[in-house]
Amino acid sequence: MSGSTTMARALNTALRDAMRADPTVHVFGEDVGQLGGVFRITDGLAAEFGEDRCADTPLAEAGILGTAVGMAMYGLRPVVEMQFDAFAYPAFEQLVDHVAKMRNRTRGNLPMPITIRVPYGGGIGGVEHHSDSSEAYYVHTPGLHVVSSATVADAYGLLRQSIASDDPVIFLEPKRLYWTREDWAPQAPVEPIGRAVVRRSGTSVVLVTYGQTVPVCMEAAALAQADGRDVSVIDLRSLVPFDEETVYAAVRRAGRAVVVHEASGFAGVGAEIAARISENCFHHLEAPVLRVTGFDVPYPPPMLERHHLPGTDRVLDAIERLQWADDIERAWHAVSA
Amino acid sequence: MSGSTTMARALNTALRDAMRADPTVHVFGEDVGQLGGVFRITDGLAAEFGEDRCADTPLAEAGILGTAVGMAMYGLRPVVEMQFDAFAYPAFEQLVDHVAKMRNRTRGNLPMPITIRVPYGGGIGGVEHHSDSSEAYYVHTPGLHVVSSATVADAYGLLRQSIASDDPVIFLEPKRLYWTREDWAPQAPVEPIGRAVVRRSGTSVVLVTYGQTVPVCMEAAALAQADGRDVSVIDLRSLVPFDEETVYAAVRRAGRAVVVHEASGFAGVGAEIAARISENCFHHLEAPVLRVTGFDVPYPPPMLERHHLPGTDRVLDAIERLQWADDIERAWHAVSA
Amino acid sequence: MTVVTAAAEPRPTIADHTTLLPGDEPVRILGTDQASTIDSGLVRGLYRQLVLGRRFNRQVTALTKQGRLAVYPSTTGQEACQVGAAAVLGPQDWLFPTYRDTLSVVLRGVDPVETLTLLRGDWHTGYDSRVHRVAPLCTPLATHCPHAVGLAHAARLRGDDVVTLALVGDGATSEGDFHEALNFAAVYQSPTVFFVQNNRYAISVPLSKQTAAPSLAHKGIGYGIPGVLVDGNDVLAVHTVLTEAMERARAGGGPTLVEALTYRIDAHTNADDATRYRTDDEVAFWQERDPVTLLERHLRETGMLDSDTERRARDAAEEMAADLRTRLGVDATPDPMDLFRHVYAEQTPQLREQQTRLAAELAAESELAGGGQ
Amino acid sequence: MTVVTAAAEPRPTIADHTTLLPGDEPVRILGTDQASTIDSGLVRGLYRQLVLGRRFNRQVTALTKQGRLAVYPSTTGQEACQVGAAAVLGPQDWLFPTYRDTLSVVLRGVDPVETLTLLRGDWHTGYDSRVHRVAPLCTPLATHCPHAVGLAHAARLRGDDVVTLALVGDGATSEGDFHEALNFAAVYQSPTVFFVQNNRYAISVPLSKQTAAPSLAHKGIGYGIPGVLVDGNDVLAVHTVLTEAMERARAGGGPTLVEALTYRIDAHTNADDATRYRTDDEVAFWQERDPVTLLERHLRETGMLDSDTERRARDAAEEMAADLRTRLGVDATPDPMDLFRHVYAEQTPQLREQQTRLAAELAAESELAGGGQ
Ligand SMILES: Cc1ncc(C[n+]2csc(CCOP(=O)(O)OP(=O)(O)O)c2C)c(N)n1
Ligand SMILES: Cc1ncc(C[n+]2csc(CCOP(=O)(O)OP(=O)(O)O)c2C)c(N)n1
Ligand SMILES: [Mg+2]
Ligand SMILES: [Mg+2]
Repeated sequence: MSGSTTMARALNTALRDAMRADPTVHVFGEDVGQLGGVFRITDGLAAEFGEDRCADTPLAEAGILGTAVGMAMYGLRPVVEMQFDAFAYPAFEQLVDHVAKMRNRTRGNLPMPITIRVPYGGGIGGVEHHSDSSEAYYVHTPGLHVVSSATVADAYGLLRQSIASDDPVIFLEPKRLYWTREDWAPQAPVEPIGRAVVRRSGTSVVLVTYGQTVPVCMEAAALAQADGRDVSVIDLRSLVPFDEETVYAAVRRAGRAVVVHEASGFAGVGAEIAARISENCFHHLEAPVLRVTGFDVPYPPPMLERHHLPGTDRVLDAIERLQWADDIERAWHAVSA
Repeated sequence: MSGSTTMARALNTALRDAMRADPTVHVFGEDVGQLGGVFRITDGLAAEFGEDRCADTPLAEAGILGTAVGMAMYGLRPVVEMQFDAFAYPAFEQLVDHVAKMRNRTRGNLPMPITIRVPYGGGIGGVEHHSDSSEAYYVHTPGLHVVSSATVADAYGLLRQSIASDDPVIFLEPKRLYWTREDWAPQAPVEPIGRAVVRRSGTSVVLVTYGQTVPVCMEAAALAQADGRDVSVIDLRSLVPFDEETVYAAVRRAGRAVVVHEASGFAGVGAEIAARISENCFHHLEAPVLRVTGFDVPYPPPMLERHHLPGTDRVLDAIERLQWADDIERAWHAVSA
Repeated sequence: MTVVTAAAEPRPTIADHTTLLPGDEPVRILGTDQASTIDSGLVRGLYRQLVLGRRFNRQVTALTKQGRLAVYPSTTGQEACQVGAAAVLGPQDWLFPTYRDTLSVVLRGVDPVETLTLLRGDWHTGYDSRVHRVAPLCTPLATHCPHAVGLAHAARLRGDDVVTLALVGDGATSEGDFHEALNFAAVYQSPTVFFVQNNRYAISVPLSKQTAAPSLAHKGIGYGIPGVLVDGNDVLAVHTVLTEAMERARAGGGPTLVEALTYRIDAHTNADDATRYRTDDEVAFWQERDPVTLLERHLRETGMLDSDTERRARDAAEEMAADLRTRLGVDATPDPMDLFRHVYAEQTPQLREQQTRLAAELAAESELAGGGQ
Repeated sequence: MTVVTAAAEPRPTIADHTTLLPGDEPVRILGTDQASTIDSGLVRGLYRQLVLGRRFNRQVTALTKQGRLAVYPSTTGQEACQVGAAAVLGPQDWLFPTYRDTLSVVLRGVDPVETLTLLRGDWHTGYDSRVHRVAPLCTPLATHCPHAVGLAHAARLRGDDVVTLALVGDGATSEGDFHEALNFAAVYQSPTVFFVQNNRYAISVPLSKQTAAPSLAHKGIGYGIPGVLVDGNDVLAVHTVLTEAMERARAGGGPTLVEALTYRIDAHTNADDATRYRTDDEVAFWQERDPVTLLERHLRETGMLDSDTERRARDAAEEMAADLRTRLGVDATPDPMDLFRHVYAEQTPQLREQQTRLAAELAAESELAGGGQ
């Protein structure tokens, strides 16, 4: 692997820099202290900042998030780790009833500048409950921001922005990409949360994705190029807020779009994206917006996960199903029938 | 109000009949015994079947659902009440990690024939946390069935079917319709879960909805008729499984569709429905599929709820925005520009 | 045996751990010799607050019946707990109330109308929590308990002298969040007092179906927290026990769990029919132990209740009641645009669009209304 | 005073509630006079199981290092708890294990390879829970505790003689579900034994950061449940204490909370680096209190360990280990179509479509593969 820095290291650096810059930033969760977290994202923080600033907690996720709410009420800026995606569920009531609503119901008097780090997604050979993609639950809950990084640079920038945000942010860490390397040097983030980025620009079809599946789409795009398809890849980076402009502009130009994510498709984030594109780019679409997602089944542990996860083949297949040239006639027949 | 029976009474009768028919049916939850539930849906059950069959529990929703899982493992058929929508959140981990997955992960050895009754939605003047529409969280979770009734007859039939189902069912009770009356006599349900019903048939636009907003759509349809729009109303009844055939057939015929629900729109159930219709009826659509939903804000308690809830005016407005006759030209201009 | 680190040592037996257990009988002061040792100024003050509190409950209940509130969970019968809780707080301390604890919030000094904001059916929590150091009324049961721990812990980390007092019902002690909060408080040694008002019912569910413990205060030892049982209708006992707990917390002695035995005389809320689950006899029994009457009797017996004190207490209560009638008689007029103003610090494009849509609707509506005039 | 209903009476003081508290010292039998009173057949049986258990842990750990398992949370050092738990179950009783408790499942009589299904990385839970009366291994901490209560309660409602035994770690006692389960068990008086294996760490987090309680067994009294503290490396003590708890439950005496003091000698799992959070000295201290060695010493001292017993124990262990090597050496070959088979009793149209799509993909893949030959 080339490149100087892993995403894991960039996240660690972001936490360290945020803690250095702002004494109200407190990191806590299960095993984040002495151990540095099971993925070592908090490595060295307890040593540098002491146990008051980077603390192991008792093993109780609602308790972790609930105490974070209280700390935020007192003006601190908590950054909590949920050890794995599925282990954030015990904190769901605290999240929906308090974290998401507190600013609104107090008319801004009690903002909740809490960052909730959730390593999410599969493909790391994890057993049951270690590979969920839970973003749909979060994006549907008003009051939360939801972001995910796909590059080393974004991991740093988005995490810094999330911690700096005066609102709660669910920061989805694509655990399969933790060991992705890039040449990178830490630099203060410039773009605010909420901007998608066009990772690759093409004219005939747009792949819309985020987090874990960005590299999958990039690879698929490169392969499709060989077949003469000129493919855009949009990395949303932020699901809430959602950067409609960037997405619509690209889709209106290309006329075709595929939405890709790992989570189950039914009422997933992809549904929102596809519905929005369909509504707002209606007269520009040459074909239906397709979705390539995980199946509507419980996440299957490692032996079967490769069949569940959207890979390049499925993305390429979706691109091919976008009613190109020769298909078109058939389609118009159907309408006039 | 005319009619002989309220939906609340039909639900009560369904529970009673199910308990009479099957000694493995056990009802439990907060205040369901002596009090008969805060909405009186379990009224009289403790008296008739004894406290072993209809039991008050300690006040802990995860405990309620967790013990239900154990009881189901032993072959019982638990029917639990979550007192209000938002008070089901503490049970989220039990729901997602166990109730939804147990059949699958045990290859059918430990089915979970649990019915989870959730009074949902607003419009009853409830204070904070008493008016959530939480269906999106459930429909996105593979392994759960999710249903909602909009009529007295369906309340009975769907609840009987839910209890009889060998899989977990989230039964969303539209609390605003509890006191809706209909002429009705209990009768064994005939249709299985998973069938939508066309409540009103029309040729120019299809309103797709469920639960609380069915009457809203019926009223809007009647009003639209006056403007010469011939409107279908589809009551989905079941969100999972989703009756695609009925919906697509109607939309393909009409060429226009509006999806209506109370929950916040972003990544709500309506997103899935709109995305699916857009994909599968692509060449039949004369206009984008529109959604009329609650705003993407925390549910606003009673004083402001009427501004949040989708009412007939918003449905009518959406129908008007479906690019009819005179609009069409403008739209095609946009495309060619 | 080799020398080992502390972590590995077999658990040290904590010789005095039975001091964490509550006594067999709840702490009582009224009717005991100790009653006379309490400062008479304090006692009279508590009396005035009890009288005010009772009047508050009666008046708000009446206004709710008249439709001026969406719902009112009354503390009639529990006033000694409410008064005690408010009285022991220093200005810098924080109160964490539930939906039922409006009276303690009012006695803390928050405007009653602001306090009742949510219960009137308005969309926001009313008073500014940071100004009054009172968290918003909390409805999801026990979920505010970890907040109280987190705030106390944060203050301690910053070196500030802040104690938090979390109010919670008997039923809510069954929730997981109650357990997690007590445990975090104990591990952090956070300056937090958990005050359980055991009014013997969670809506219709009696205590016997809620717990099989000797008392709820017996839960303390399982976290290493002292548990104290107190007669919740004896305001002097409540005040004394809570004061001790607050002082221990302030001095770095960590959290305390206090259980007060009391009774809710009214129904759960105005919407509840309490006759479905309890007998008149039972209510009558507790009415004989009414907290206001109990203190009044003590004052009379000790000659502390001169007519002036009595009149002034009653006048203050009537004044507050009149003010409530006036101000709650006026409809609140929330602005529909508020739906969108505070969801995020910076509005998302999606919300901006939705706000514009609602604004257009309202403009059309008012045009229509204007046209009709 | 008027006559009142039971519900309203001031809480009865439970005179003997201190019997719910654990002793100051954990129950020990090895090294005490009581050791010699225990049936020698039982002792030898436990010895064989300990030897087998240790071998199981070693063998599976080795196979995991060779990549034959996705992950293995070992119970090396905790074998006395695992052996004790399995030994006290009647055929009709149910065991509720965590991810760590594979050994107890195997000792319950479940095929080791089936037991390890999930940990191999297969998608399903392996053994048929109803046949073996062993719940699936549970990973979300403490969430199986209410299941154990529900099953026991259901069996009791049906009049069946079933006791459930829920295994849980020290860390997991902090979760809300643990609390809710204990409370439901106490209120229902369900025949459930909660067996906490306190191995002093939750991954890296030591007990001192998990709780400030005198012991975890002290949590029992807060629910009205007897709490018992036992030396978890003393298999005779574990067996005795659990047997008593199971019998009390069976006789209608309700739940018990047992805490065993033990230690995890291996890292949390093969993926963990335990040197980051504990010292070699600490591990060495506990190795001196190794549960297998402790019993072996007792057997030797009392002349119960003849060479035949020893050899047979070792042979059985080696046989099992050889079988594990053989059978875990073969790759499992799950069918991708299984993704869709058991999600619902009756497949939804949506899943049917997805299954068809995957089938087509696989057909195309295998055609491609076939074409390449
Ligand atoms: C998580 C949650 N579940 C259910 C409810 C509904 N509910 C409101 S009050 C109440 C009873 C609470 O009893 P208790 O804790 O004893 O307090 P009290 O009302 O007696 O003051 C219930 C079940 C809720 N508010 N929150
Ligand atoms: C709800 C939940 N949160 C977090 C985890 C991740 N996790 C797995 S094991 C573990 C430590 C458990 O410690 P303990 O209960 O003492 O059991 P032990 O592993 O020591 O046997 C953690 C935090 C989990 N499995 N479930
Ligand atoms: Mg109560
Ligand atoms: Mg442990």
